[in-house]
Amino acid sequence: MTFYPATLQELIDEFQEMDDKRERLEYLFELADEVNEFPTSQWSDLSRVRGCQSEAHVHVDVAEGLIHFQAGADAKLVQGLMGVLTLALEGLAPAQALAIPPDFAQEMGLTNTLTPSRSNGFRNMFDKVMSEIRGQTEG
Amino acid sequence: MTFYPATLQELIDEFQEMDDKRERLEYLFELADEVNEFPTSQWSDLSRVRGCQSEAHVHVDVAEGLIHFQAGADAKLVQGLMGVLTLALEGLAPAQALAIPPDFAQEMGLTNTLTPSRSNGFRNMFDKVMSEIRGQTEG
Amino acid sequence: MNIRDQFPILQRKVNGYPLVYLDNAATTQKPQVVLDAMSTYYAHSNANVHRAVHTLAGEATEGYESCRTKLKERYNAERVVITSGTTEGINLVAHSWGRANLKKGDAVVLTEMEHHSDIVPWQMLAEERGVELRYVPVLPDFTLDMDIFAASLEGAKLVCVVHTSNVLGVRNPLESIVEQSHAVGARVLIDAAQGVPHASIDFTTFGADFMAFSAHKMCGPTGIGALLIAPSAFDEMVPFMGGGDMIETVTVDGSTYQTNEHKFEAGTPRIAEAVGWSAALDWMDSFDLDAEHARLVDIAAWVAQQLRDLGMTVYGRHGPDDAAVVSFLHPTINSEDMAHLLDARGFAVRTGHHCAQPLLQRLGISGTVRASFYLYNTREEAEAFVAEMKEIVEKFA
Amino acid sequence: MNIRDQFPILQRKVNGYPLVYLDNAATTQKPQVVLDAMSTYYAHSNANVHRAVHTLAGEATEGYESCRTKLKERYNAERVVITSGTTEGINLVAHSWGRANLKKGDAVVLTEMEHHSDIVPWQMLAEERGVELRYVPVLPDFTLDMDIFAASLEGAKLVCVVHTSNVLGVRNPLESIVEQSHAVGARVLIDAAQGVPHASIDFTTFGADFMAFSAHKMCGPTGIGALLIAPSAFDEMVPFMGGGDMIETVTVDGSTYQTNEHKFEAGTPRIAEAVGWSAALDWMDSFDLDAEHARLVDIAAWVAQQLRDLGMTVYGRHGPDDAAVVSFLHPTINSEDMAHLLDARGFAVRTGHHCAQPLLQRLGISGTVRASFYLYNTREEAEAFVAEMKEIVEKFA
Ligand SMILES: Cc1ncc(COP(=O)(O)O)c(C=O)c1O
Ligand SMILES: Cc1ncc(COP(=O)(O)O)c(C=O)c1O
Repeated sequence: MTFYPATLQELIDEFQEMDDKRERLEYLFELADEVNEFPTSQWSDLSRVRGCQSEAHVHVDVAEGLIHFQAGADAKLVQGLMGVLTLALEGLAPAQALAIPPDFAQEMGLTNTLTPSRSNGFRNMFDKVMSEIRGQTEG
Repeated sequence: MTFYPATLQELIDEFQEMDDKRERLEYLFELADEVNEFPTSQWSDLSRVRGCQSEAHVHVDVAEGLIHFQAGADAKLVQGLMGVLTLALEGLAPAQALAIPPDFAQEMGLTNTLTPSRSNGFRNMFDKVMSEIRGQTEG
Repeated sequence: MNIRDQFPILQRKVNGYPLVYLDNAATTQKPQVVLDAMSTYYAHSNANVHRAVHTLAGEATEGYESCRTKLKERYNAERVVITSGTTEGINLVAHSWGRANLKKGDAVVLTEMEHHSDIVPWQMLAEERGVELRYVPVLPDFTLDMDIFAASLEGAKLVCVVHTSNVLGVRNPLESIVEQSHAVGARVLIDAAQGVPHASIDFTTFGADFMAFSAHKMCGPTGIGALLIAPSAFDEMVPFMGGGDMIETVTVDGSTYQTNEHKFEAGTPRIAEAVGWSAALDWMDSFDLDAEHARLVDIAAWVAQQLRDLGMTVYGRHGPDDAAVVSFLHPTINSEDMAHLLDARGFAVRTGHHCAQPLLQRLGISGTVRASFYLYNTREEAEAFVAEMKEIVEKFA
Repeated sequence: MNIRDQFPILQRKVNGYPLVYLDNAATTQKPQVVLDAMSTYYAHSNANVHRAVHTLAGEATEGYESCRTKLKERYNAERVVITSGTTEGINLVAHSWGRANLKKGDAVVLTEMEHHSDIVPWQMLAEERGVELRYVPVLPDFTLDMDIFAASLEGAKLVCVVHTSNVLGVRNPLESIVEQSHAVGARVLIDAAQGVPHASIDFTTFGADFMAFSAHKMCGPTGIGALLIAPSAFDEMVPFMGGGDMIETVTVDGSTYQTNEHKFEAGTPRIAEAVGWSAALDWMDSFDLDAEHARLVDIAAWVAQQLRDLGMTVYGRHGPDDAAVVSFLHPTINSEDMAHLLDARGFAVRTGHHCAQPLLQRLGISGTVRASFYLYNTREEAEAFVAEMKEIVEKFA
């Protein structure tokens, strides 16, 4: 049994309760508002998440030992996924963040809501963010 | 209703009575003995029947208004098919021969006994013989 | 039997809602008779084709070749090569005809409306051989610039044109294109992937030299398609892939090739697929394709107008000869979001570049949402789709 | 469930007799689970793959890609390109690797034992590029002349060898061939069409650079196969066919390509076939392939001896690593006649050159009768076959 940060656990519970896909999508759309906007002017090849259909960019800062996560995307759904990551990571200590297992998306039911290639896209986003956190922590 | 030359009609009747494929094959093997041998020394590209797996050669002479048919092949089954043609054509007047419809093979049940490509081979043989008869009659 | 009852997949629910399948330009669904034909083949006659004497091999050969025969009859074509699909068909022309007949400086005329499958093979050939590619632009009314087309023909050896655009649904003026091309001695390849599902085509009368299409876009199985070839063009072609079945004799010093279509069908062919496609062709014969086409274009034109009324930009014109393909964009709702919202209610549409990036570049966009209709789609489905779109726009715009 | 009950075709009668299918080297039969997997795919999830967001497209993509994943795991290969079969796989190497890496004067080493599919593509390349072909002869004991092989390696850039001969059943000394070839810097292509059905192969440990095979020879559907590629060779390959799905971006000025296997899979892929093959691979996992192979070779060796006792010449040796393929000739009974007589009693065997004319030329014959055994064949069938052969010889010799 994995323990998730409280906000993430809440999110997972809430998401699991919905089984209508439309409801889940709408919920994700709402989560798009949680994202700290990463201005398009700063989008670059470095910030791009590979394997997403539409443009998706993420940016991580670890300042004073806490994670600050910014992101931006064309599609609201992708912004919603970024919202999930925001709720999961924003303000955490790197060690806490790095302890989150990648399959939380599966447990949450996110992967069921997405097609396999979008799931992959989310996984790529997660991996990219984690590796940046790792990089900035070790660096 | 088509009328066939007497020997051919007899052959058709006899063949139709058999429904075991092995029996039909053995019967065809026997018919191989009816063929007037076309010596391998005379086999040429001109005498070759196209579309047969194995070598198959035919030769037609119309002399004094009567057909003389010679043939030769590697496979006994093909020789048997040549035997069918021999019984059908040998000694006929060209006009009689040319009146034989090509689908007699179907009526006879020959085509069922052969795979489609062997049926095609037989059809090629029949067409080649008929066109030579026609050529020698008009010529 | 009601047509929809013949398609098992149409009984399916997606995310709790009945499937409304509007992704037909990508691939079509298969009636039960097609699945049955393939299963029966495998359960009864499966064998490798050609050259064998046993009963199963005979049946398999007959099954495979009967697909060719049906295609010859249906399209009035003398030469029909069985391929794995439109893409292989076009690549086959590029290799077998192109490499043997095009040299440095020769021009190939394409259009901006082409699917990637009718662009990339020519780009590869152009790079390898120094062949010049000329693209006919698409005008704001979604038709080809026929003036530039005419001007492009000088020195052209081949003209490649899509019968019907998979993005716009626009059917090109092929008769005129063939006539003008032949007047300058250029051969014509038609990418009919979106044409044959909707239109009855007499290839010989049509007069094109090559025509490629895929079974899976006309109720047939995946993995198979055909290339129709005019006899004079056929005679100019050299082999593409080498292997079993395409040869006459092989020695260590060299090989001679078959002279019929088998020359271009190396290896064990798509036997079960050919049997399935045959069944699909027979099944399609039970329809008045022209009448069905009229019905579908009517639906498409209606949907297009409804979407315009909802504030969408629609790319296409939906004339009587066009396909029932509706490509559109909403000014603020992202296409992918739209497709996800639709999917949540059982509607299957496609988003993205539809393998036609040059066309989209010309239109100044990077993708569209595309709803495409086929034989089993109903007016009621179209209405449900429009109602759903209305709800989405109201809620998410 | 008894294995034979899982194959619907084995319940069939041919010319009134139970089918005894001994043409497995040409193609194998399919268990019901494979037919069911394809029908279920078509009846439930059929859609075009990649790039779409709707549920069906997701399921189809997963179905297609899971075939690749299974092949990667089964053969321990990093790169698996889905092809239409062995023949396309080898042609893909000739085009994508050969044309990019072989120039005038380079040598390609083949063997006289190759199937036409592993000869003709190289002859075509040789003619086009001035590449030299060297054929390793076959000795009277039906093995490769390894001295000549070693001597052929100087200046060789590629060695193409059949894993197991489809005529002789002889399995070649691949480990030694790979080692010697790599020692001179030559890449190695293995035609494993007859190898994978019988042998478990770890491609990475094996060390070859390319390995091609077909699904239809291992209980999978027609129209699909795979090419395994070593990563370093993969990086040396340029695209073969152009079209949808293999590109990253297309503009009128040129295109960029995918960097993974999709680069070599232009157009709509063989989706249902991949789903069917996946099911076949799962099904085969339920067998101890090595044990089954031992059983079958044992049967083949026994049949071979019985045929020799009946006065036939048998071409092959039937050692423990060889395939259960028995090629033979009777001194007086014509092969085609033999096959017809056998077919009349339900036995399916193949006659002819088996797409290996150079081998037959070396053996001084133009064809053989070939009986080949697979998983569902029994000792009893072999005995019935021998009894039938006895009767034929007695009656027709
Ligand atoms: C040894 C060998 N190589 C290649 C092939 C060609 O396989 P396919 O016809 O499936 O492409 C075969 C089968 O006929 C074979 O036995
Ligand atoms: C116009 C057009 N051309 C070519 C193709 C390629 O067809 P396939 O993927 O079946 O080879 C398609 C379908 O995607 C198409 O719509």
